[in-house]
Amino acid sequence: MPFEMPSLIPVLPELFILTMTCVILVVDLFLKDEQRVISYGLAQVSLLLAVCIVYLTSSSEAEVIFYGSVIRDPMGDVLKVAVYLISAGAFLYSKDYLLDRNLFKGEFYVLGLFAVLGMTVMVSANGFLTVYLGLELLALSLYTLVAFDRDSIAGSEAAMKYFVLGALASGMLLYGISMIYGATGSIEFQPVAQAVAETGMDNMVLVFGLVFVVIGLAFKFGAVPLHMWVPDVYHGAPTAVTLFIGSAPKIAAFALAMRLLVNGLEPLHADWQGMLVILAVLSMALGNVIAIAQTNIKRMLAYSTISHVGFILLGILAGTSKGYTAAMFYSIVYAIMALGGFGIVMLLSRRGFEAENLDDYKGLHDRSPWFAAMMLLLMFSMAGVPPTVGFFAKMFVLEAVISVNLLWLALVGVFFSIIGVYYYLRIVKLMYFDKPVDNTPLTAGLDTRIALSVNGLMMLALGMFPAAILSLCAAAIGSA
Amino acid sequence: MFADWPILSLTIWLPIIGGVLVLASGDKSVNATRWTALAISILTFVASLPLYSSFNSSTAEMQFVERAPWITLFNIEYYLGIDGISMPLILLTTFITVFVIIAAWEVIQYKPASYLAAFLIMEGVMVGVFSALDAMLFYVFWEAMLIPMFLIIGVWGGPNRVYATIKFFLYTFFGSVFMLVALIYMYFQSGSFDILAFHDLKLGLSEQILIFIAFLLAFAVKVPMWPVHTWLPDAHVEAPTGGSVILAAIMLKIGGYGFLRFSLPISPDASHQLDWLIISLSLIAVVYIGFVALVQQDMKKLIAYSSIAHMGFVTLGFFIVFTITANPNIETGAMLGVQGGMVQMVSHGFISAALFLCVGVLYDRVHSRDISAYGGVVNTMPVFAGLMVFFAMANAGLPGTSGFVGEFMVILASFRADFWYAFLAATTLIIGAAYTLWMVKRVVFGEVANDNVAALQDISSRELLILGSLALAVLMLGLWPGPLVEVMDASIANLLKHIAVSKL
Amino acid sequence: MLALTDFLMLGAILFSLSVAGIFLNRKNVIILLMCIELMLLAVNINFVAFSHYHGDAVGQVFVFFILTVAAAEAAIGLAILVVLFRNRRTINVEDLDALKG
Amino acid sequence: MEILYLIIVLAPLLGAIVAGFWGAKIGRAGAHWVTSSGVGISALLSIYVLSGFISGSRELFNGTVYTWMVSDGLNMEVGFLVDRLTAVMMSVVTFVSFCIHIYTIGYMAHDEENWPSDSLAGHNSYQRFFSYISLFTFSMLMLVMSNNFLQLFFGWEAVGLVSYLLIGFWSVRPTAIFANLKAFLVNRVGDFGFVLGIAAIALYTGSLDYAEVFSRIPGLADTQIQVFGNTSWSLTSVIGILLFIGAMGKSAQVPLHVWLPDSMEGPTPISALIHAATMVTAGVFMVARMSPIYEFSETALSFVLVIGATTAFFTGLIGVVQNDIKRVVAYSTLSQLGYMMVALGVSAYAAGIFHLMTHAFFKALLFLAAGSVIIGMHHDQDIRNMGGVRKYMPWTYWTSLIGSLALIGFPGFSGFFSKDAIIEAVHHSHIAGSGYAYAAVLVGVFITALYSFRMFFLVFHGEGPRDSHAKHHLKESPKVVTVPLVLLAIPSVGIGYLTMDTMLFGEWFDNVLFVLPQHDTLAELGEHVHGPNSMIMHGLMGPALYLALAGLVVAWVIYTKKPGIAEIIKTRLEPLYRTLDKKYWFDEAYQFLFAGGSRGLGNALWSKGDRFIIDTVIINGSARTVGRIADWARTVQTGYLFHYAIAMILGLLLLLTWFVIA
Amino acid sequence: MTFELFVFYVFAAILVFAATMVITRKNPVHSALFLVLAFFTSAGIWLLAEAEFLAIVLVLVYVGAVMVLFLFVVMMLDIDIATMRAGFVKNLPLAILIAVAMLVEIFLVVGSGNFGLDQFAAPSPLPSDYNNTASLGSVLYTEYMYPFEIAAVILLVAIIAAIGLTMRKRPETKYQDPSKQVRVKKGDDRISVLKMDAED
Repeated sequence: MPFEMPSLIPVLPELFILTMTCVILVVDLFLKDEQRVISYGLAQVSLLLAVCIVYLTSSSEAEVIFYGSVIRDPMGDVLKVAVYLISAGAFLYSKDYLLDRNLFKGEFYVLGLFAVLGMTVMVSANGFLTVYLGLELLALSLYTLVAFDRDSIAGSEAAMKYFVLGALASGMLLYGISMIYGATGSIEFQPVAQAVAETGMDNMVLVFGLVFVVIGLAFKFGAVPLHMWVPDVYHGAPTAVTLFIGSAPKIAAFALAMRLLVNGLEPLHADWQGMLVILAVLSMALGNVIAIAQTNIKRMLAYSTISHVGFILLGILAGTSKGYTAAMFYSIVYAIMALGGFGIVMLLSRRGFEAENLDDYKGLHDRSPWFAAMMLLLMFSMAGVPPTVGFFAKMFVLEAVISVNLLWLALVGVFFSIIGVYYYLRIVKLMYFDKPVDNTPLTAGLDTRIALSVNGLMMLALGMFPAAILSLCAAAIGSA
Repeated sequence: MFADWPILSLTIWLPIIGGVLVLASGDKSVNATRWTALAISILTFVASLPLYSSFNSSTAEMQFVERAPWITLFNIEYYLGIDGISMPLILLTTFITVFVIIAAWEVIQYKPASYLAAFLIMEGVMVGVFSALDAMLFYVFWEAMLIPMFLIIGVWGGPNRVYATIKFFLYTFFGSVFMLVALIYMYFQSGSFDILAFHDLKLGLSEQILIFIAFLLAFAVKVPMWPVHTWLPDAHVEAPTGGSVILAAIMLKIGGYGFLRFSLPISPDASHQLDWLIISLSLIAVVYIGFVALVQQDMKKLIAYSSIAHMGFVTLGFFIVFTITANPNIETGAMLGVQGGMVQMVSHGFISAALFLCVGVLYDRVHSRDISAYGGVVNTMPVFAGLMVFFAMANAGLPGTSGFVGEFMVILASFRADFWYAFLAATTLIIGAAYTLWMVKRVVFGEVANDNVAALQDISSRELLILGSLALAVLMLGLWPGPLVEVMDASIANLLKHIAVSKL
Repeated sequence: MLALTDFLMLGAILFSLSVAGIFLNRKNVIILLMCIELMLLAVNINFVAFSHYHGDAVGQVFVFFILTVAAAEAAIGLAILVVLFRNRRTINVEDLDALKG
Repeated sequence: MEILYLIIVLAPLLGAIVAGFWGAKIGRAGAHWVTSSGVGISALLSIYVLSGFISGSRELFNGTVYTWMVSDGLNMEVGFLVDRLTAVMMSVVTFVSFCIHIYTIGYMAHDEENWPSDSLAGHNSYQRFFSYISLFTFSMLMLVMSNNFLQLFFGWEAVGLVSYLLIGFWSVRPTAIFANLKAFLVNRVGDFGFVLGIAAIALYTGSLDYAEVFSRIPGLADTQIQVFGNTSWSLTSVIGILLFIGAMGKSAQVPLHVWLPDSMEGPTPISALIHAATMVTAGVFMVARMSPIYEFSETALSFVLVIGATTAFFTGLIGVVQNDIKRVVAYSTLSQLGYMMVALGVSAYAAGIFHLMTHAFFKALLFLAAGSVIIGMHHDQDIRNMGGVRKYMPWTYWTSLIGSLALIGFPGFSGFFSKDAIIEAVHHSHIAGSGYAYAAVLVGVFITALYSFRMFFLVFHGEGPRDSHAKHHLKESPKVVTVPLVLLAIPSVGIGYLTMDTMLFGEWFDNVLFVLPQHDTLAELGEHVHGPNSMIMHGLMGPALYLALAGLVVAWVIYTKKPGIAEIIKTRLEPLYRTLDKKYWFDEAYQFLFAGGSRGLGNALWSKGDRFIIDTVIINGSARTVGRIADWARTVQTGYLFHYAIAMILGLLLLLTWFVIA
Repeated sequence: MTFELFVFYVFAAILVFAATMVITRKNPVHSALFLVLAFFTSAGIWLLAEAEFLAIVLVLVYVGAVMVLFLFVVMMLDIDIATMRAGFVKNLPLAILIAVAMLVEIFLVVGSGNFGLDQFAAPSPLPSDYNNTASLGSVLYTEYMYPFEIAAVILLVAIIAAIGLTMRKRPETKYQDPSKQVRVKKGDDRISVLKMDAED
């Protein structure tokens, strides 16, 4: 069999991250504890350089390489950049937190970067096998990160739950993939799509496989009823890890959905649309409702994530390029919002104290008006109140849903978002209307402060100029 | 000469940017902050004056139009413009805000910069609501209003402020999200968010009815109409004086404005079909709420309920149009109702603002809003008492004050629709006078009730300036409403012509 | 003759057994892990069978990777199990309820 | 535009503004000078205008001052219509008002004594009072000079406002502020009808201008409108009755009369000015002005007639048992207003206006005289405590006697002509209810004499005041008080004699008051009467005069000759006495029904409707429900791994079943 | 019934039996051993499907490494087996119900209707010179180079994770430091006398 070494340029970002991760792994061995900041710096530098590399090597044409394993397309590029930047943000926010808890180790960044690698592999996967491997790379890194604080009882319990359920989900996904392979004889997206289109949509085996695939996908998203891991993991994991899990992987999950459902199984749109409708409605309902009853902010944000996932799914299930654009916009925006939200949680935490309870937010307006304002913006953005960007995310999705004559679904969406507003308002209420219980000054580094400010103000800036990201997404999806 | 200037943008963004600056300047130099805020609000008012002076009242076309693409993918534009319906409301906004700023002068001690900033930002946003011609821009402004108001009530409000402000927010949010769905739906019908394009959209009856209901949810909550009004008394009672003023004077008007800008022209046939509903709710507002207002023990609650009753006239005036035009025996009359509703909105803006400021004056001194905590205020504050009686009379619709004009026009118009509409509406003459003057009797007149009242100081020159200016406005409008009515003529005539044509 | 459906049914039985196992074992996390191994085995049987009947190697390659990943997964799972045990002194599934609600 | 009319209207306004806003600066003297001269100018000019009409040199004026607004083709303007009716009204209003301004200087001289010493409201109360009465004059002029319904309503409400302010002038007195609220609200009930009437007019004639409306009314005479289901009513009747409801409020007709006696809580000058001479007659004026409308509806006329007759009789009866000097006069006013309405009801508009005019003079006189007594008695108003005042206050005594004689219709006095004209007009009328009205007004004459002279004898004759301290201080009031009394006494005696021929039967009101020939009772009467002397002769033949004299004699017997009789009658007719003393329980019934009822209704709507159903059940209830669901739903998240797995597998099964099998 | 079929059924029966045992044994060691049995039998079945390389890998990697790891952990974690069975019977019906439902639904799809011999004819046996290992190897390092590299990274992650999670220097562990012992001096280092007040 003739073998040609494919060009490595398109996978240069992944290669670069992998190389740098290994470098950090090795360098870290020789560092003393007080020099760990070097590992951190290297990780940040690699992420930022990776952004540059993506930018420099990008092209507007889709390119399939490695015998169909990998695809390099504009959507992938945008998503990758988003993943890199958001991960960098997550690393930035978590530095102080990790330092305070003796978790500031090289492994954190190594595993984090492996997770990033896994995400980017998923983002540019062109076949079920690549997707699966990317998924596992991400998942295994995350399992480990959740248990990263080895002395934390909650952390290990969360990791165990995450692991078992994750493994179960990937088992199901694999079962689905095997069926699709059986029905189409291929594991690459284009041939699969072609075969599906030929065999017709009412092929029972394909739909059967599709159900399993959707289940695996839904798990990754954390959509109801495969959401059960989300609150426990968000809650149990160290906040730095929660922040990481809560942000970038949502983008990866979106990529996963796009690759599997759109690139691979587009002809089965009618079927997976129905499934996503169920998942989306359940997610929006359950996520928003249960969040109300929470007293732990990480858990509350976990349920809020579930409800946001419902909205992302709405965009995807519309099945139009505008819908995909909307969902992409939503997932990126959501990742930014989650980053900021958990960033504030970490800002308030300090050595020996986790600002996890809602009551810890009382009187933040008195303690730090500026960061209270940032949190306010983040909360209103999550609630979807204009002029913050969260509103536009929701609106674009609703437009997509209405455009495919699913008006009732849009109504369900807005109805549950009304319920959702309540718990975001409650945070604002605590921050602004209550008197502080705890008057400890905030001790965050300048870098965190600036980053959080930028993060918060982005809610407003993007709200006024949503076209900045939207046009990128549109160009990436090809709907512009 | 100003017609081509971006005056609307200026009026929107000047206070918003100013507000952000005030916010950023913080509470370090409180006096400077106050003067800055005042300067900004006055500048904004001055900036908005050309909207009146250069307004061409002979045309129904949009004027001072500004148009630029905003989100091209969804065809959303930054599209501003005003006609005779929105222009008076914008001026009302910029006018009232000045007084709200002055009224906060010494009263607000806790984080004054944030307080003033919130009002300035809200001013810009409210002007945005009135001038937006792109539905999405409108919606953004519409919702953005909630945030500062939420904070104003929640941070500077009374003891039960949390319940009130969350109720306020959720109520209004609940109403408006369905409007959002309707707007998006229409976007797909027309291909853009241009409100004027929505007006010409052909829609089926069932579509129209759904759209109408979606709008109704949003506007009815804002107006507020019975039975979605219960947020208002709570919000008013808990809000600081300035918050109550803005809420009553301007935010309620946005609901009424919405009916004119959206419901009527977009879904005329549905409006026709369902006008009985709005009319009944309006009359319930007038009568039912009137009786409820009568028994209130809290002055602000009383005025809040009175606001609901007065806004009932607005919606009544708007929706009797169809009954009138359906009557072949009557050539004219529809316009009277709509114009009456508009005049009522403007007038209520002045009067309710003034009444809330009056309550604020008392509250600042005695720290109670209970009617029973007062009595015989006239003995210690004669000037204030005079003004309060004047505003109370205006609230009761005394001719010569602005409160009369709108009510009178609406009653005249509703008589054309049906004797009983007019009959029920006219009961406000009795009930309105009863609750307002009964309150005045218990608060202002009588012997000095207690030591608090005995210790009262009459209003300062600052307070006199505010109340006096408002009194002047109320009187001017009452004695000569002609100029106000004139600017709306063309636009309302055009609106009526538009809705007279069925879209089916 | 041995038909594809025979393999698939076998895989289905294994899959269902592993599901049942997850239901049944509320005491021991390790057995849960084993159930997952069973599930992967079911998947692998499917792949191998399909590969055989399609006459290409893709399925087998997939199985190869699944085996690899499963090994890694097992390693990490057991590592987490050890951490858990050190913290909690138990691997009883019913005791893992600190996080709920 | 005749600048003259503007000056007449604006001069009092200017005075009011100056005295009101700069009262503290210009001081007491400044205030009464500026207002009195303003009203004085108006009075002079009004009389000049009137003389112009008398001499025939002045033409009817109908012009617009400015356009208030135009909406929907409906012109709303402020403008003047000056004709003979207007001129009479203007003169009466400004003249009486001027007298009262003068009188007030004396009456209110020590007003600060009426206020608590530390009340700031009492500081400039003198100036404020002048401002109010000038403002009132302005409002009343706007009302009578209006050429359209809008401005009529303006004036209508403006006088109501001033009345409110003046009744509650002593705002520290609980009774005063109760009375002014009551007055305003009862008036509002009338205005409620009035506004609807105006709306009906605007709807069917498309105009608010008198001239235009009147020109279209004949064409609408047969128009029927449907108000209640299928019952159709005549349009003119509906309009007439609705407008008359307004008049009932303002002119205190049964059952909206309850505010007037209470309004005596205000200072006496305004009782005289507003609640006797001018404002309360606005209703009469209005109906007369609208004669082109009323003439087309016999139903409306009957309504006016019956209400008027009822008021005339029943409220007079109450006057017999009142002990407060001002209240006696107030009930007398009610009764006389009833007479005027009766006149209108039988289409004798001229008689109504004529009685309005004469009544204005003698009733103002009576009030001011009562005020004079009150000053002398140091603000004790109970007639049972008075007596023998004649000796101390001769001027007051004689003027009071003139007023009382005029009131009971003693031949030759002004009241005689007007009242006799009314009684005769009713006698000649054929309109439904005229029989009842005739009986009522006849018996009313007796009652009028009874209560008038009961009061007169109790106050001025008999022993001196019971309180020796009061007796000691009792003396004649100062000149500023007595001069107006004399000024008013003159027309009280003579105006009827001088003008009856022109006003009642002459051409004075031609083209101003419109009477259909079949209703023209006065013309019928006019055939028998030629000049005032003939009228007196005619009166000597009628029963009215003798009834009046009987009343006078009875009063003399009971209250001067045999004071014990009063007590005996009182105990013998206990139920009747109680009914009258309680004023037919109108106040109690209204208090219970309307004040209590609406508060009860309001409370029920508020606590049951707003707070319970809407807030507690729907709003908070749904929030609580969501909260409960949330609390329940979170228990699904048990924390147990196998439950999570089950959820996943169930989800899988669900989707499989739904999409593969189904 | 061909021999092939017979062998398949025998292996399948053992496999199902072993799998049932895995999920029902109370002792995790037994479960692990039955799982080993299951792997062996499925390796046999894979041989029937001509996947020789994978069959070997399954035995070598799975049985030889992974299962040993399992057993090792089971042994290491000292678990009280006696308490492990409570509630088993209670959950059995539901488990059976769900499993049967699942099975039925899968059977409906993978039954002979879709995957019978009519749809998928048995492939002709491969030529005797066919080398399963070689053919797999040749695609694995060319066509599947990218996945292969990722798999390597996954293994690396597993290594890092396992070490990172489990390797620890435990400060609470008591251990002797001989050099410290040697360097000890007389007096304060060996014994210290504390003065204490008498307790009353």
